[in-house]
Amino acid sequence: MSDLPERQTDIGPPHYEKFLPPVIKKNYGKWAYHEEKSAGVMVHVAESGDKITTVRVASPRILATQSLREMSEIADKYCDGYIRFTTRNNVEFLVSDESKVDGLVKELKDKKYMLGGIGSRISNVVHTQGWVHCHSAATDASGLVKAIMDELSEYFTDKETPAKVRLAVACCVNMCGAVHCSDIALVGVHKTAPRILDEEIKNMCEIPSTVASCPTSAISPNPKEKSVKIKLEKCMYCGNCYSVCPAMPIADPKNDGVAIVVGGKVANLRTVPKFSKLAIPWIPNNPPRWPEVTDAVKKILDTYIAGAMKHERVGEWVERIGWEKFFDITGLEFKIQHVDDFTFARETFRMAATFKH
Amino acid sequence: MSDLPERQTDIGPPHYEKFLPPVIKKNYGKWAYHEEKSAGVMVHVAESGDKITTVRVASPRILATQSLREMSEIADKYCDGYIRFTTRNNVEFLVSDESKVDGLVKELKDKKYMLGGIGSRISNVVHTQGWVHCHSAATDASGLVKAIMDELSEYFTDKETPAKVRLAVACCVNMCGAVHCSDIALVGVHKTAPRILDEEIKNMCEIPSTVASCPTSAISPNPKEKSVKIKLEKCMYCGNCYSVCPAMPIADPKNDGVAIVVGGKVANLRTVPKFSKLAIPWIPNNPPRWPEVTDAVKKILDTYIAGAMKHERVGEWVERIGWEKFFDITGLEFKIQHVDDFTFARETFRMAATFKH
Amino acid sequence: MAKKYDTPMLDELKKGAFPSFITEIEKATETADYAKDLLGLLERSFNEKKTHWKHGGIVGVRGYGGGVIGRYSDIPDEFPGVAHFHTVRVNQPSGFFYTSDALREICDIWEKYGSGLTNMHGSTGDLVLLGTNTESLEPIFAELSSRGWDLGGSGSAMRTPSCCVGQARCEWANIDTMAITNEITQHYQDEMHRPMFPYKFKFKVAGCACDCIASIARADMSIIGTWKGDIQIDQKEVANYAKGGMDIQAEIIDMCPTQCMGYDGKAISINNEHCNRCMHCIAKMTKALKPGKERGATILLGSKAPIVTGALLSWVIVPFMKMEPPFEELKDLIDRIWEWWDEHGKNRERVGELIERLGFPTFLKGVDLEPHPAMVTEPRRDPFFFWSEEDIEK
Amino acid sequence: MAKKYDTPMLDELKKGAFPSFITEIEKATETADYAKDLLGLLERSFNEKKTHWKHGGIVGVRGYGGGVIGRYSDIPDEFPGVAHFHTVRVNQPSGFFYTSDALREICDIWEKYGSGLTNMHGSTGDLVLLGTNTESLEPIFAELSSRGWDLGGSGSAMRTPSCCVGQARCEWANIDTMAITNEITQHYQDEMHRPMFPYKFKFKVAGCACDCIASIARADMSIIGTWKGDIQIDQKEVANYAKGGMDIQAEIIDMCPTQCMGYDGKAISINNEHCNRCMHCIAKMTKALKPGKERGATILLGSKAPIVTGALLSWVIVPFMKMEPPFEELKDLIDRIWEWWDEHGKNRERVGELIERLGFPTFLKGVDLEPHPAMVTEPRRDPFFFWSEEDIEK
Ligand code: SRM
Ligand code: SRM
Ligand code: SRM
Ligand code: SRM
Ligand code: SF4
Ligand code: SF4
Ligand code: SF4
Ligand code: SF4
Ligand code: SF4
Ligand code: SF4
Ligand code: SF4
Ligand code: SF4
Repeated sequence: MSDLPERQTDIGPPHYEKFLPPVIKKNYGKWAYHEEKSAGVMVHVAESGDKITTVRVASPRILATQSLREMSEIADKYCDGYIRFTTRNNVEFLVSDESKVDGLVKELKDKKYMLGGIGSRISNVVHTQGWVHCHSAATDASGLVKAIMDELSEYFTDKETPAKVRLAVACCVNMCGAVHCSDIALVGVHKTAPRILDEEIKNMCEIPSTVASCPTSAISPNPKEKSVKIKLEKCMYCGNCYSVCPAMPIADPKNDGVAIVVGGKVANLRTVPKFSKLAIPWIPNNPPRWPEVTDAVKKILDTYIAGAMKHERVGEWVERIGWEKFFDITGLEFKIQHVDDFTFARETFRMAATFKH
Repeated sequence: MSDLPERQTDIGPPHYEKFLPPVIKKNYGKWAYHEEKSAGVMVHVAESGDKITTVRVASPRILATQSLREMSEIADKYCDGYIRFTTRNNVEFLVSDESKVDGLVKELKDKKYMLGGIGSRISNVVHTQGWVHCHSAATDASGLVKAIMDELSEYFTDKETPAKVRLAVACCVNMCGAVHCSDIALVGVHKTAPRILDEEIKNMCEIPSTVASCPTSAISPNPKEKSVKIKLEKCMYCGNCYSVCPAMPIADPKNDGVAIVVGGKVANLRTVPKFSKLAIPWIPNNPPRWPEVTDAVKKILDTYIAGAMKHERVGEWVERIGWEKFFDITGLEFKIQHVDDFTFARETFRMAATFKH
Repeated sequence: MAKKYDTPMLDELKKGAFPSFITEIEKATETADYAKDLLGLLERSFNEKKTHWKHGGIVGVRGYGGGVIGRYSDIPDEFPGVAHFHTVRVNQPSGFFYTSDALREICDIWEKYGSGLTNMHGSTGDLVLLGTNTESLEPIFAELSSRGWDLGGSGSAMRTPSCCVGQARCEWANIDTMAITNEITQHYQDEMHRPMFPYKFKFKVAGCACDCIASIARADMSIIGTWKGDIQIDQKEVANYAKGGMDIQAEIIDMCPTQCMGYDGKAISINNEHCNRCMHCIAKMTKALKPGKERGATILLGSKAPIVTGALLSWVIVPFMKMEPPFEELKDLIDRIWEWWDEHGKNRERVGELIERLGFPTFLKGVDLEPHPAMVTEPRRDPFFFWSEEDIEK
Repeated sequence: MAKKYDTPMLDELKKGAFPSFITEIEKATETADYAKDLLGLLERSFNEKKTHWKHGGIVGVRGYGGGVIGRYSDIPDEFPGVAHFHTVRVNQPSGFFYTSDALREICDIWEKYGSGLTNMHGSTGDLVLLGTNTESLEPIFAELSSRGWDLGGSGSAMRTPSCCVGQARCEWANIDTMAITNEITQHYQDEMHRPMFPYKFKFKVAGCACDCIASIARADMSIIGTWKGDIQIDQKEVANYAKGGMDIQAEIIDMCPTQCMGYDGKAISINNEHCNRCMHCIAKMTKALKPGKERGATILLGSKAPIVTGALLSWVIVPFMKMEPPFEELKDLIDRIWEWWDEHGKNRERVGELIERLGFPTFLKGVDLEPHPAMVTEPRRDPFFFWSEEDIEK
């Protein structure tokens, strides 16, 4: 390792200016407006009249260096090497020379890149590690994303939805992403309590912090075994104890599955940001294509498209018609799991005599 | 006491049918519509065409038998003896013979009864016992009502408000009434912690239930004195301990006072029922007429009347313009006390980037 | 009559347009002495800005655990007339209807045995007889009950139910509020008079969503009339309202919370599937619009004042219940709820607080009610929910 | 290249329109062996419906407490290639801008020392290098840092800040999101690399209320650009939108949440006093409407995922702050907040949870911020509030 260069610390990331196309540097903070040319192409026009064209393609987020190299080559050819990623993990080719746009689009299409995601459409699915990398995953993330986006791809590349529809997937209730505020989102959930490996707990875990980790106080010390006990009827399978103490595995293939939540958003337009709410508490894991999950997502999406007004996000639509109507017209079953009994349950009780039959 | 009649138990109240005018019995459940004739007179018309006229007068709620006898006589003269009270403690004379209405109105006016309260106006003030009868009172109730209603009487007898305006007064935070859901309401509040009378606690109070009574866990046992201690910085002066243990008096004339809450309602029309929210945390008790309180109520009322749309309740108006605008245009000071830190505080935080400057 | 005490503060409150409670107290000095000392004591409170009443001791009538609120002055030597000053809660007739004779009957008894002062009515609904001494309680009860009156509730018991005027004089009453109130009151006399609940339990019954009895804010069980089926429209009367100057678009259509109404300048149309039965349009156009034909009630549970963990409004537990005498379905539900509350409730824990503590789903299972989306404004937002054994694959 | 394992399940996911992560993993088998065993392990997970990763052990680079997530397989004997499979969080450049050269630089290093797989990007914003072994960590860090790259955050530390594209390519950016993000990142390198907080602390910066970085949902501090003053209207462009077929009344005026807009068929008017700056009208009519001229940011605090006591969205703590380099006012506020959190926070307690536990007023006093109605959607509803010594008359 003696041939290693000298390490530096606390230098932080490279300054972004190094990576900005000249037209952006010149018109920084002076953009006037933008126009959507198609699902995958938009142009931003500066006060100076200068333009920059963005061509957006989908990405599975897991990218091999080979793909990064290929994109780099394309960027060299059409974008003077300038490329960026979006906050939803799409790839954006930044074209300063308008005459190169058509060539770029053609080459991307030839190479089977999926252009789109701009405007009132479904963009990429924010997601997490899943079985590819996380010990906590109750379902896979990339697999679910692939299964869903294959089904919904036309809404990325072409068809419009009433407003932007943001999908997300999290492989466990830690929700590394924005599942809790997405239009339609999936989250991996458990349905059974962790197992207690007494022997390993003794060695691996700190009893007080394990006991303290449980939000429902289901865990108590088991001094005899130098381990812990779980009051089963109090456990709501959050896995927080497992995060703190690895000797309490919670994975249970037969009972792990996917919950669907809907109606969240983060933008402030029209209505305030909203949390997603539970639509379906559990669907079994059925890899590689999770057909029951994709069917449910499509059903919800179709009902939204049929019912929403222009510019109305999923959550805005549901709140306008009322959740009772949402269950009615989607045909989804309203179960005891939908009734909140967590920290702020009170605020969800219908404290009014008004609802729709 | 031997001349007492024989007592009966568990017979319940007399059946209401005994007290219903014949026209009501005949048209029971068959009313078609009603019309307001004036602030104090309305007519209900049955499907049969029959009518009953209601003439409503204000009542201080505390009524001496002499007054009940006088009203009874009037009822005999014009209403075949039929009379009722409203859920807000007004008195209603029920006239079956339309020709008697004018005479009734005249006699009532001559006798200085205050006719009104019907329609989009201020009706009677729901209130409680105060210094007249309750050990828990941080302010008086009847006195405050009298002071306010003298000022606002024209809104009872004549002038309209955008919608019904429901006022209420409670003499302590137990809120025996509907202060927590009223358009504008007053509640007696303390500002200092209870005193601990160690000697009396020993004799009068149960330590565990006294400790348990405190919602903020400010009270702990004081075994040395066989009494309790209060952690002063945790006490929010609710008086619940005093309800449980009389040896912890909380009254403090210099610091007891009145809080004003606004924007509550119970009706479901248009918007769901709403809790009242804090507008002014404290105004000193200044009997007999509490001028600072009546001024504040008038200021809020005037701003509402100037700003609300027709049919809009106080709470609907405030929510339409936003609470930040409410403080802005009323000129009321927004203080640290307005910021919720109680059980459901989270739901009041502005989790959005949208508000008015 | 000569004054016993100087009361300059109180005298100030005899002036002004609104009827004066001081004048009432002064009147009452004619029939008994209590009121004289009450004036003195009250003037003192106005001066000192504090109450002069002590905690209630336990007083009452034989065989009953409630109905009387004991009250003693903390300066009995100075105002001996109100050294005792208990209130008697007389159960009002449903709907607050009286005849003059009935009122005079009460007056006669009260002048004889009490202060002559009343509250018409207390916030819960009772006819409150304000101020008497301990010895008078049994005589008052004998006089009242022998004439067909009984006491209301207090303490950890069912409290006196009350209701809006309902079908007696209101065109919007979807249920017979007075019959329901009377039936509950009579059926549960024991639960009212002998406190044996964890805490108080109140009923209030409103004929429609106007909720003229404020049931949703202050009844452990709120019964609110409603309907199924289409709102009945009389288009001729719609036209009359327009002619009369009503801005139907602004006042009705635009204010409909579900935006399910239309108006083309002539006729009103309603997409009833989206109506949430808020009552706005009906209330503002009473001649033109009437509730749908199938009538019943929504049952809501749990409201209370803010002490101790914050106020609750009642919330839906049965979206729609038919309401026909003898109201068996309702009574059956009440029994199940009380049983569950009795079993799980802590001392001084209202039923709404208990549900909050144990969870709404637990309550639903405990009283055997099916979950329904009308019970919530929105489903839960977190992914933390429970499953039962039968939901699990082994 | 020959497959090391049979992967029928995964092969199914190579089909279909959306780019396949399986294809990506297969590509990565060309430069290193990790991906081969990853495919085998993943096929196993797909078959067994469970993860085969264990809890992370503590691994990292010298002098840093974070930036690497340790990961080990629970069946290392069967898939030795991914027995270790740690991720390296490389701090992305603000705004996610790159040049092809920069990308290739990363690729070179990563093909040499790691799996060749990346996440572009992780949810927090890092350029995630996905999968390597413990021995490679120091070399990777030396290669990266010597070329001007550094690691992002993990553990109980400041996490890698991120932002929307902002003024680089957006007409609505009220603040320079990239400059702010870069400044915070550079200024707090120590807080990022050496975990010493009660728990994680995230920053996200959005140029306007569209919040294209989802800051309000997943940043302990959310910085959102906004303005003061009147929305700038170009009525000619308004007319163009109308000509272009936009239903201005339905799409803009009726959807304005504060109903502060008017349209007379020709021109748009705005009652700016009532505008809450939601961005709807501006976003839908970008050529005609522009934010007001005085620019700055609203600072919000506290969002996080639902575990453990329910999700939080960030809420307003500073309604309007000017945002000029070197952003001293912001940094000063951050310092005060961290100090308060440090002093009072429990282990694994996010700042939002701490504020909930101790009370928002306590926080405001603790960090010396004046209460302002913009901080709440409504004032408290209960009458239980605290007073200080100076509010009390003795
Ligand atoms: C490129 C990107 C920023 C970046 O730094 O990478 C971006 C760029 C733009 N956003 Fe965004 N938004 C981007 C993520 C977001 C997010 C964050 C997210 O999804 O996690 C949101 C919040 C979504 C939510 O509320 O859940 C977001 C909510 C918006 C909105 C508000 C939509 C709404 O009606 O609620 C607008 C305005 C609009 O659509 O009219 C907007 C508008 C825009 C505009 C038109 C702004 C402009 O004038 O340049 C940009 C192109 C829009 C487009 O893609 O249709 N952008 N935008 C992000 C692209 C993500 C992607 O690959 O699809
Ligand atoms: C007589 C009484 C019922 C009773 O059993 O005693 C009653 C009677 C009527 N109410 Fe009421 N309401 C009565 C207390 C209430 C209450 C309860 C309260 O104030 O504590 C409410 C709920 C108030 C709240 O939301 O805080 C109430 C909310 C309404 C409403 C809804 C108003 C709204 O816009 O929110 C209507 C409909 C309307 O005004 O259009 C209504 C309408 C009516 C109508 C028009 C119903 C009818 O067709 O007969 C009655 C005459 C109205 C009037 O006084 O203007 N009544 N009404 C009560 C008279 C109290 C009084 O002396 O003023
Ligand atoms: C008389 C009355 C006020 C009035 O002037 O009308 C009243 C008076 C008292 N109430 Fe009340 N409450 C009265 C209706 C209410 C209501 C309104 C209602 O019932 O519709 C409420 C709010 C709704 C509710 O139940 O939450 C109410 C909420 C309370 C509370 C709050 C505790 C709670 O359960 O949430 C207390 C405190 C307690 O129980 O310890 C309380 C306690 C009391 C006590 C018994 C205080 C005490 O500990 O001695 C008061 C006796 C006063 C006295 O000197 O007579 N009172 N109380 C009302 C009963 C008259 C009647 O029978 O008709
Ligand atoms: C890699 C990443 C997911 C991804 O695929 O993008 C991730 C992965 C993990 N997150 Fe996360 N979180 C990641 C962004 C998030 C986000 C989103 C964000 O930062 O914008 C959230 C929600 C916002 C928030 O902070 O609340 C998030 C909320 C959590 C939580 C929830 C705890 C909490 O603080 O509320 C945990 C559990 C924990 O900390 O114990 C967690 C824990 C974890 C751990 C470290 C699980 C563990 O205990 O080992 C995961 C390691 C997975 C792995 O094998 O690499 N992760 N995590 C994201 C970081 C990549 C990056 O640096 O760019
Ligand atoms: S959501 Fe859960 S399983 Fe997925 S990456 Fe985050 S911590 Fe791991
Ligand atoms: S999974 Fe969650 S609820 Fe269950 S024992 Fe563990 S920490 Fe407690
Ligand atoms: S509000 Fe308080 S002081 Fe007033 S009657 Fe009720 S318990 Fe007594
Ligand atoms: S007044 Fe309330 S907060 Fe204060 S000690 Fe008594 S019970 Fe506790
Ligand atoms: S609640 Fe409804 S039915 Fe009862 S009086 Fe009021 S308007 Fe009439
Ligand atoms: S009752 Fe309410 S919701 Fe129904 S049509 Fe009338 S105004 Fe609309
Ligand atoms: S948040 Fe606002 S400024 Fe940033 S990219 Fe989105 S629209 Fe533009
Ligand atoms: S920014 Fe929002 S609130 Fe302001 S005028 Fe535009 S739509 Fe209305």
